[in-house]
Amino acid sequence: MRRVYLDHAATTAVHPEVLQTMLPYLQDQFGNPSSIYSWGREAKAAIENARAQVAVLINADPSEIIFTGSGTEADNFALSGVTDALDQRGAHIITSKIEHHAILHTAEALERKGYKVTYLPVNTEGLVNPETLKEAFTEGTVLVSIMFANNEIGTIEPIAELAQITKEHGALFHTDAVQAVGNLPIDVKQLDIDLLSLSGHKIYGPKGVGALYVRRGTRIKPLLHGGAQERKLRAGTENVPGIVGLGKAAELARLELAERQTHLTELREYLIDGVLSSIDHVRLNGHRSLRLPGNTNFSFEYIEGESLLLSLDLAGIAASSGSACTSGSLEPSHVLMAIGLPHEVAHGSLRLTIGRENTKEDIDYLLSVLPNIVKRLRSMSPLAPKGGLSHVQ
Amino acid sequence: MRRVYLDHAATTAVHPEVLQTMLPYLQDQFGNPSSIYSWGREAKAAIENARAQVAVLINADPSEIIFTGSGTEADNFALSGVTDALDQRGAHIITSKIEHHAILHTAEALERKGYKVTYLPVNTEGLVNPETLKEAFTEGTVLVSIMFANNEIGTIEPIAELAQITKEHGALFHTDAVQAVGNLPIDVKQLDIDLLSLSGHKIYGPKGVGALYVRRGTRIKPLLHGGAQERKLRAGTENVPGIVGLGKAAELARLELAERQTHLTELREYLIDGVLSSIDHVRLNGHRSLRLPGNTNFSFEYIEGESLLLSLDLAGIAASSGSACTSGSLEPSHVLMAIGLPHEVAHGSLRLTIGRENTKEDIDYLLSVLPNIVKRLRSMSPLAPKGGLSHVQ
Amino acid sequence: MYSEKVMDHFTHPRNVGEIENPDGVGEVGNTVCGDVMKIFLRIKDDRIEDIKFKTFGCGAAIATSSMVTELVIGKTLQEAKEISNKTVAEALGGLPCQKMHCSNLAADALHAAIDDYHKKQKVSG
Amino acid sequence: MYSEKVMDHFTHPRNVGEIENPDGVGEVGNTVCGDVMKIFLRIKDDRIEDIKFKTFGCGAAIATSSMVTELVIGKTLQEAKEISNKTVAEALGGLPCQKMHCSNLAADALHAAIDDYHKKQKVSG
Ligand SMILES: Cc1ncc(COP(=O)(O)O)c(C=O)c1O
Ligand SMILES: Cc1ncc(COP(=O)(O)O)c(C=O)c1O
Repeated sequence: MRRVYLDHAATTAVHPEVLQTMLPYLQDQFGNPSSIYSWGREAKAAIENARAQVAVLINADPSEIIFTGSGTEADNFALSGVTDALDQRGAHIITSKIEHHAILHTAEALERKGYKVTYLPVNTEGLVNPETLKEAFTEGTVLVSIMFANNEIGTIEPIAELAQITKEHGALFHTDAVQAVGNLPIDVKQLDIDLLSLSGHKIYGPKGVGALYVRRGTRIKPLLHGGAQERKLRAGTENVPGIVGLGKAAELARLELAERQTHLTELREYLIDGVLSSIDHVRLNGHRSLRLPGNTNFSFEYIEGESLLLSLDLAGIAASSGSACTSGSLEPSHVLMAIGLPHEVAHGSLRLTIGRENTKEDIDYLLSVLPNIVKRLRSMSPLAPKGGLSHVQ
Repeated sequence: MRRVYLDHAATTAVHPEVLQTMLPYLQDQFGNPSSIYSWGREAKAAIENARAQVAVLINADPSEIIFTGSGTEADNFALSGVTDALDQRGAHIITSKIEHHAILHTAEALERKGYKVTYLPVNTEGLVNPETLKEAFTEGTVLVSIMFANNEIGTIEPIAELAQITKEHGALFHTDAVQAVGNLPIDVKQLDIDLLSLSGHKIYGPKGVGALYVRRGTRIKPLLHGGAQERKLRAGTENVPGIVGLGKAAELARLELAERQTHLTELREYLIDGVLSSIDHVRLNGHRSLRLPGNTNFSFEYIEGESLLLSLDLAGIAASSGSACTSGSLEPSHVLMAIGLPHEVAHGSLRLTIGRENTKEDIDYLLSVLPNIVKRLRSMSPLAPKGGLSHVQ
Repeated sequence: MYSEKVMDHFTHPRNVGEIENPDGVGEVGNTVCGDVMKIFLRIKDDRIEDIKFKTFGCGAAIATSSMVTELVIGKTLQEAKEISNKTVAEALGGLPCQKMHCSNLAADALHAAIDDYHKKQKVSG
Repeated sequence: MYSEKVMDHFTHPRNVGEIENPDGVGEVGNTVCGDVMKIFLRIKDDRIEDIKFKTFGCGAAIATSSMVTELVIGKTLQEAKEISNKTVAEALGGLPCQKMHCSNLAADALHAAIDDYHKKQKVSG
């Protein structure tokens, strides 16, 4: 059976060149970068090389990159680290309703510690309105954290404007760019961003490694305490192979960015057109154009997302859904709720995210199986209008 | 030039079989374990297999193992997670003066948040006296954290007794077993331990992965907030290749434990005898027998550790020191201070830690170069007694 | 994640559909939680002569719906009442922990349909 | 970590040793911080005719000691006084940031030795 992977927003395969770059550090060059002897120096040099590779991708200075164990850790580090450094209990932070849980749950943990948090709403396309940000500032606002692009519906936020407003109000601006890095050009200097999170496994790098960009001079305290690694900002023996892999992935992302954008956008449009023209009662979630190049997200009325995923899996296709059943909670995706979908429509959502290895044939294969799956599930559904639906074929 | 690696307490080379086990997860089997389709299920199964492998090494139940991004994270998680769950600000924890910085600096961070911390002293051999633990308990003591074996001087603490006393006082017992796991038999049930930290790269597994054992029913809150991974106790897309590698390393450690212990202990004794009989004015730090199988730690009077390391490096030998110059701070090792060494003796310490790949020839090579290095550095030292020292050759 | 038996019932669900003028109908669940099950009964001499379902929900929801219809078809109403959520889950060879709430739904829908039948009987009888 | 020049001075330090009955001796540092440097001077006609050092310390400490002796041997005391910590570090082609404190020590030891010489001159003169 044909296997088609269309869940690149969940994770990506390590690029073969990335793996090649990592291998020596999983073999002979295993030294601890903190050591002064030859094995250690090799490892140290490799880390600094990777740091430069990550820095240049977002136009930062290498000294502004701190490696972490994941995108989640970078997000936690940004929020706790900044509030901890400013050390004003009762301080206020602003974020949005559609952030990844790595931000939302950290914000909730801060609330339990006495911080105040404003969760900005978004419009039906998932966009934060800069005007609502302006109104949210209070005396004690220290940090604004708005994601660069959403992981479910792909909407790209107006980061330059949001960062600018934040600056005018004297607060720090953090962006969770885990989905955006490698998919969109990002220049932290031009955008005037203070902190930015990224993750290796979303950009054809390895799992278990991420980074936080921290603009020079920004006050931040470590999340992980211990040894003096990463300029005392992130303790723990460095994951050298992981870091080297992230560096290489960043370099490839930089070199191939334009090409990847074109390729993904083309396939995305082909997929969207194909679905909308062959299936009825379906809506495209997110913004039509301010959208990650590889992201598509649909809601199929009258059917539930997990059964859709299972059926696609049986056809060899990997996808994802905002359905409650797949999240381990009983609530459907907070993102789909925030853009105003009714519950049953949110439950029937399907995210198909395209990656660099995908081809037009992959999309054709998807389009050849999806309509029948939707039809079958609708025929079982008590919610579908009696007499069935008209399927445009 | 011959290269001899004698710094296995700093990090170890990934075991070739471990790398082989990891490779598929760095290639085709790259799925996100939270996904329900085939790629995800493969990854999920691999993680659960690794969890069982780690569990059996310490006689825990798989459900009691939580994977982390490092030993440091496991230590931070244990201390913050338990105090956070009990949520009694002003509560009291007990640890020792010779813990790794991952514990000490986390304890200090807790102090800044209002917790009280007692740092138990150790004797000249690095042992915590169970009597001092008994006396340290107060009304509000919630947690005791004492390392299983020390990373610098190798001393093995009386964990069974310390855990027993802790239990009698109704507190939880955590042990940082990063150095002990894989080198000593450990049975968390028999020892009555509530929490235990371990790290992949110290046991021939990969860097960037560790685990915390949390006894069933122990209240703990996450350190990293976000997705629902690891039963909501550790958010972030799982580092599948790293976790799989840690699992395999744990399995190998279990299978080869007796063999490794014998091999390391033999070489250790050979090394200690060789150094003590060929060099004067040297002392062995730590306990003569309650000692990690692969650990040796010497103080050479009148010379400084970093220059010793540099000289050994020039001879192709990787070692480590408690000297201030190598730690990035101006203070020599807190462990060597805690066992009562004068500053200049602490500065002259050398740690040589043996691993599974080392041979008698490696030790012979070390013994052939070390005496001359010590002699040369002493001849430059203003602290050495005039007229030089008698070198037993 | 799912056993072979669950997957079999998901891919080849038994008794999908509706019954015209059913003797009893039960509907449980709601769209907020993402699971809706509807069960239709045809009863003759206190026996379940025919049963059909329609389900909006995850793989487990569909499989448990299918299984419950298989378990009770041809059974007396008394026997059908004894079918519990646990019975359904066991008949499927177990369900993942986080899916146990789905199996609750299937038996509930069946019981709701039987209750509906009894209610109708009373009205007409 | 260290430049080739530093490593050269570490492995082949110039002017190690002591001078019998020196005209000036300077000792700086302490064992608590892990660096002790001792510099011995032989002065003739206000010139440094000979200079030796002994150092307890890290690689940078040994290299800077060696370098400072090379820099000033044969120089007038006036010239030697102008040697600063920065001069020594630069002569070595730079030092890692966290090692800059070591290079401070070497010039300090030299200046202490020159001061000691002047003091002795005054007493005897
Ligand atoms: C005793 C001890 N605890 C904790 C750690 C930290 O482990 P890691 O470097 O994997 O974070 C180490 C090693 O550095 C250690 O030796
Ligand atoms: C927007 C966003 N932020 C954060 C994360 C967390 O990254 P990681 O899984 O590497 O911890 C993800 C991915 O899961 C994401 O999509």
